[in-house]
Amino acid sequence: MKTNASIWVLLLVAYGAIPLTLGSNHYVMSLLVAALVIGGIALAWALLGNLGGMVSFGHSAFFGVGAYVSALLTLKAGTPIVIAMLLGGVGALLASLVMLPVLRLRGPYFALAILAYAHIFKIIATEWTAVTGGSAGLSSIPRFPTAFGFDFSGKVGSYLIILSVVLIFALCYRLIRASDYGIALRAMHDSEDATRVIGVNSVLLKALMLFVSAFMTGVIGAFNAHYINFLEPDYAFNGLWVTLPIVAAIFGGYRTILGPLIGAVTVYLIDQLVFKSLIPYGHQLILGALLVAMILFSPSGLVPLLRASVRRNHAAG
Amino acid sequence: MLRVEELSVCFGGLTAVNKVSLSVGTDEVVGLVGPNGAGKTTLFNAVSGLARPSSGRIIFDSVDVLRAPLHRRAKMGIGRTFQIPQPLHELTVRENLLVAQRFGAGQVDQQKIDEILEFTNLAPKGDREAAKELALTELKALEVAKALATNPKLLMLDEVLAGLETSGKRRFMAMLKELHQKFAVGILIIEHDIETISNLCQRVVVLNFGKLIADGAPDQVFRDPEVIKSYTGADHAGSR
Amino acid sequence: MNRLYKKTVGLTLLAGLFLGCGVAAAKEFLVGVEIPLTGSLARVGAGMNEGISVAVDIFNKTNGKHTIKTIVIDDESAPAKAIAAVEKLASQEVVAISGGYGSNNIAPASDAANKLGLPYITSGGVDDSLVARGYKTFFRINNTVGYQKAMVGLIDALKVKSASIVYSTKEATANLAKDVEKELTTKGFKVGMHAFDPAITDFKPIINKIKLQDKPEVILMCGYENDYVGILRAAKVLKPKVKAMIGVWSLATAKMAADFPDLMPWVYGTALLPFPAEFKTADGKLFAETYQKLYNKEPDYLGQFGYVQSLLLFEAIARAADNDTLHKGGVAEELRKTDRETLVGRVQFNDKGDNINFVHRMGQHQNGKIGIVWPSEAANAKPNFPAVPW
Amino acid sequence: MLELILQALFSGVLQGGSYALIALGLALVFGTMKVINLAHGELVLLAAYIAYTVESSLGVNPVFAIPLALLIVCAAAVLVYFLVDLIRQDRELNSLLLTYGIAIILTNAIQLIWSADIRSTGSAWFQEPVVIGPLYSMRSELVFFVVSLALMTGLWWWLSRSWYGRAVRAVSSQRDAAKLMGVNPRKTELVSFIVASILASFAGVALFSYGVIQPSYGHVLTVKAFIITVLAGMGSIPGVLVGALLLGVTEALTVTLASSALQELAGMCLFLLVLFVMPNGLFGAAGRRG
Repeated sequence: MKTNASIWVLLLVAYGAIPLTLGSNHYVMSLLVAALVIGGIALAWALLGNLGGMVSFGHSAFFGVGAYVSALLTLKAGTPIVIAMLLGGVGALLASLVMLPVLRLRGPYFALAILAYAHIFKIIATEWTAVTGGSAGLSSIPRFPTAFGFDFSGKVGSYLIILSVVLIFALCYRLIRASDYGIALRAMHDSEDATRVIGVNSVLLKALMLFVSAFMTGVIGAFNAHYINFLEPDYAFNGLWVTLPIVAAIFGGYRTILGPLIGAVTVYLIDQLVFKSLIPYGHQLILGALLVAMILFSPSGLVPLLRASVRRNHAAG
Repeated sequence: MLRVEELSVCFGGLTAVNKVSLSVGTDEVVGLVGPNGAGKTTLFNAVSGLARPSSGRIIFDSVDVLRAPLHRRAKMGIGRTFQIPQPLHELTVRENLLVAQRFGAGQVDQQKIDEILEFTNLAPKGDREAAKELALTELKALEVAKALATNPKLLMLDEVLAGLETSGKRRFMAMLKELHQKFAVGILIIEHDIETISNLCQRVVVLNFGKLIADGAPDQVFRDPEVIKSYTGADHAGSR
Repeated sequence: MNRLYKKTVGLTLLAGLFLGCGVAAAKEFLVGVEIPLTGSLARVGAGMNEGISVAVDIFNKTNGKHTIKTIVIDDESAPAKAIAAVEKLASQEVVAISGGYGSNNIAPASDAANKLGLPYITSGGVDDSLVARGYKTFFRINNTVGYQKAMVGLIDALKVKSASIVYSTKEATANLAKDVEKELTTKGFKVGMHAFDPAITDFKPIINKIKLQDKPEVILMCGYENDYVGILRAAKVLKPKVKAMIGVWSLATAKMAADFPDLMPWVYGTALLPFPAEFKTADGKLFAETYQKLYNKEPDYLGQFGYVQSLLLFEAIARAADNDTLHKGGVAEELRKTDRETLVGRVQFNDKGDNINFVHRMGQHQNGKIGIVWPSEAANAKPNFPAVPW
Repeated sequence: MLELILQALFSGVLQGGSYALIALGLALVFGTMKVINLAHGELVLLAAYIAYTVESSLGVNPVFAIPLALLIVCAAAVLVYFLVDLIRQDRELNSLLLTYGIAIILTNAIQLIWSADIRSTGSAWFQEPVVIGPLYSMRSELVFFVVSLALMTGLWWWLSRSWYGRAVRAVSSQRDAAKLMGVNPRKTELVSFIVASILASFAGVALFSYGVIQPSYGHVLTVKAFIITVLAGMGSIPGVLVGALLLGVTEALTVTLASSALQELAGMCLFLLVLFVMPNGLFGAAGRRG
């Protein structure tokens, strides 16, 4: 009951208070949008990690493919942006199809094999000049349109779009986790053989999670392309699209749904507002240190830690 | 129902199961005995799909399942337990069965789950987290309950009695005796204790060094000099 | 206390209003600098930033009336951060932005600046698509064509007929390489093209291909510092029979001469000024002096570009302030009227913001110094030809 | 054409020699600890920058930087080891994330200390061309190729003869069995980390002597080293050497026969191909499937 109430308050703040009070401050809004983009990827990454039990260093592949597919569809075929963004997700999903063989691989092999795919996609985007524009990239990618009398291409509009996308994904994640598939996946985490002998097709389930994660990341990538209006291989497939979400997800707690989101917003804002003024050149160093510290001292992240302390306080009070 | 023909399983240079043939019928309870390292669990693994045989055939319900993946064999009706209980982590006892039923049997039937919980004496523990809050006897019972939830035709039990103290063992024995009738399953059971086997099984199969050395009624088989030699030679009296 | 404070503030405000309404007063203007100081472009960004600081120093000393203060934000070589930087600068009420490196960062950053009505001047991106947008607020003082003219001009002057181009698949280098190829081919040259991935380090296989298959008279290199070092090293080992090694940016610099003395002899590259710098104009001398004072080293081309772009901007701001059009789009208007000799030659902007006069110069490493060898009117040395580092 | 291919093979083999040195360290640590040290490339790069500092401040040949590089890189590696050792749960995956974080720290620290400028040796002696018939190379490449072969032979000898070497091998293949034999697995893990950092130090100095270094290069090295260990299959020194040579030659041949722009692609495709067709690598026996 109590968590329900706090979620409603959170929604009210996110949809009402923030755009109304900070909407005119372009700088803060662009920080929030960027943080939500990272949060979206972190969510998708954590879904694969939590339900699929897989660590990926190659999510930039899905981000980049989604961005390119959506940008090219709107630029060359005139597809409406909403449909193009969904197709961007589908494109990322199709890209994940070629990764299916990697699913048979264990831990580190999977993590790095998927990184190899990200490299390959980047080189393809660079070399396939006729379609992707090569290293010069694509510019003037269409912005979000005006709908219901509201200009979605502005900061507030973009913020509302990415906020909604990320929240819808969080809801999907929640539904998946609560479903039979989700329960089986949770069980698979530590006892894969035991789940398989009772009839769970673990490879199929993992593949499904890879698809979902890829789709989500692709849509986020597509959003970013229409928001920045510019794409080039180095940017679309940049390693930063993996680094930041990983730090965010681990920081917030990758076994929870809201953890990666809260982690992304916290980490990104602190990074940009505090670390950046502390060490102007090379503040990522602190991000690395943060990741190390979290893994060592609280591998399950901050959100479960907080929740535990709240519970303890309740018990005490 | 289950027919294993000339089955061999190799690990590197070692032949763990060597050209073994055996069968289990729908209305049979068959014991599988032999000293440690005789290849009993490996045989289970091969039949359930965890180990890859190097040659031979596994026929289940007149279908060759040698190439079928694990989960498909489970759906066809091959159920098994593990010697070291492997409860599904992070799930309650009931959820354990739910997953088994949903994926193994294909549909969820709460009534059946209740029935199984009742039968395995786990009903009071339904909402406990399986991996953390159960005692050994209960974990062993959960192994059987999980397998039952997949609606098996063949149940392979791997030393379900090992490690239990006497009273737990007695209760478990009573349960096993009923199992075959109540759920209409064929049973293949690995057990060291000769008395238990004689008590439960109509037929017993003996493995030694991966080879089948005897197959027949318990009283007959346990009098076979070769079987006795294999047991005493490996220093394995039945009373452990 | 409190009342006194209020009074003072009130008076100041009043005075400010008065002055603001009358003739534009001497005032400090905020200018934003959005530039990469970390990430892949950290080095070039830092170089440009030095030039910008020099421009501030000089402007504040010489203008006498107005002063400029800059706010620097690192864009981390990332487009999204570049946008955020521009927006943050706008929220801090800057009147214009100088900076940017890499067309991929400049495009979205100047886009954001355009939306906010802020003039944006740069020398860090040569991609044609930047000016194709036709923004009224966008200006740049260099372009691919200027580099192309310089390279082809030098090749013409050297009277050779065949060339092999080794180029990085990065955008600026690949574009330049293809443009040069096109022009040379129409002139009847035999041109071999060799693209390389920015990640590779061993250039011997490429140079060997050129040596055994292309057999050109000169090798053209479109890359960055690490690429040049790799290419020249491979060439020094394989010794292809060419008459000259010609590169573009970041090559004919004092830094390269000092860091790689054995690789640089007789190599050509674009250079604004000879080294040691000979500044003939008063403007140039002042620049070199100030640079020396602030950074204790000889200025390089990045600093010069950063200096020129910023000084032009500051002058336009001063003029706009004098005409009282500062907040009515006056800065962009005044920038467009620019017509001035600078360290990078005469600068005039067309209606898309491109510098129509931009032609680079070619320098050659000569005994640890750099001589300008093309065009003849700017030359202070004769090209040593044929000559290679080996 | 033949001349071209011969030179490509030669260049590829020389390049492979230094790849092998880097990959070997990664493979050794993975063997004993089942941990992929994603900061390994950064350790190599650290050694390279130490070589730069020694060369530029003392004006001596970069090989004289090796003792200092050994000292610092070993210390850094031991620190990494103790951090990894602190991990309590789910070590296989958490160690990946941990070393990933360390790699980020090292990359940025290197940039803070040495700035983003590119560095390479100024030693003329090292850059002298050496010509063997139709084959060309830089002296530093040949020197370090020989050095890396010698190091690998030494390591092979050490692993097969010394007590510690055998302990390392025992822990790699059968951790629990090794424990029963009285081997302390943690000690051997530490030893393997130190040996890996010795190899990394030499590889770093070599890298500085024939190549160009910049702060972001560490990541590339780690990925290449990982590709090689996959090609090799875990736990085989000759395998790592062959895998490294294969990668070097593939890259050089791609440049010669197709385009240099496709060089990285060729390496990645080779990696995936081997992963799918021969999941245990060209030489390995250990499984990596789930």
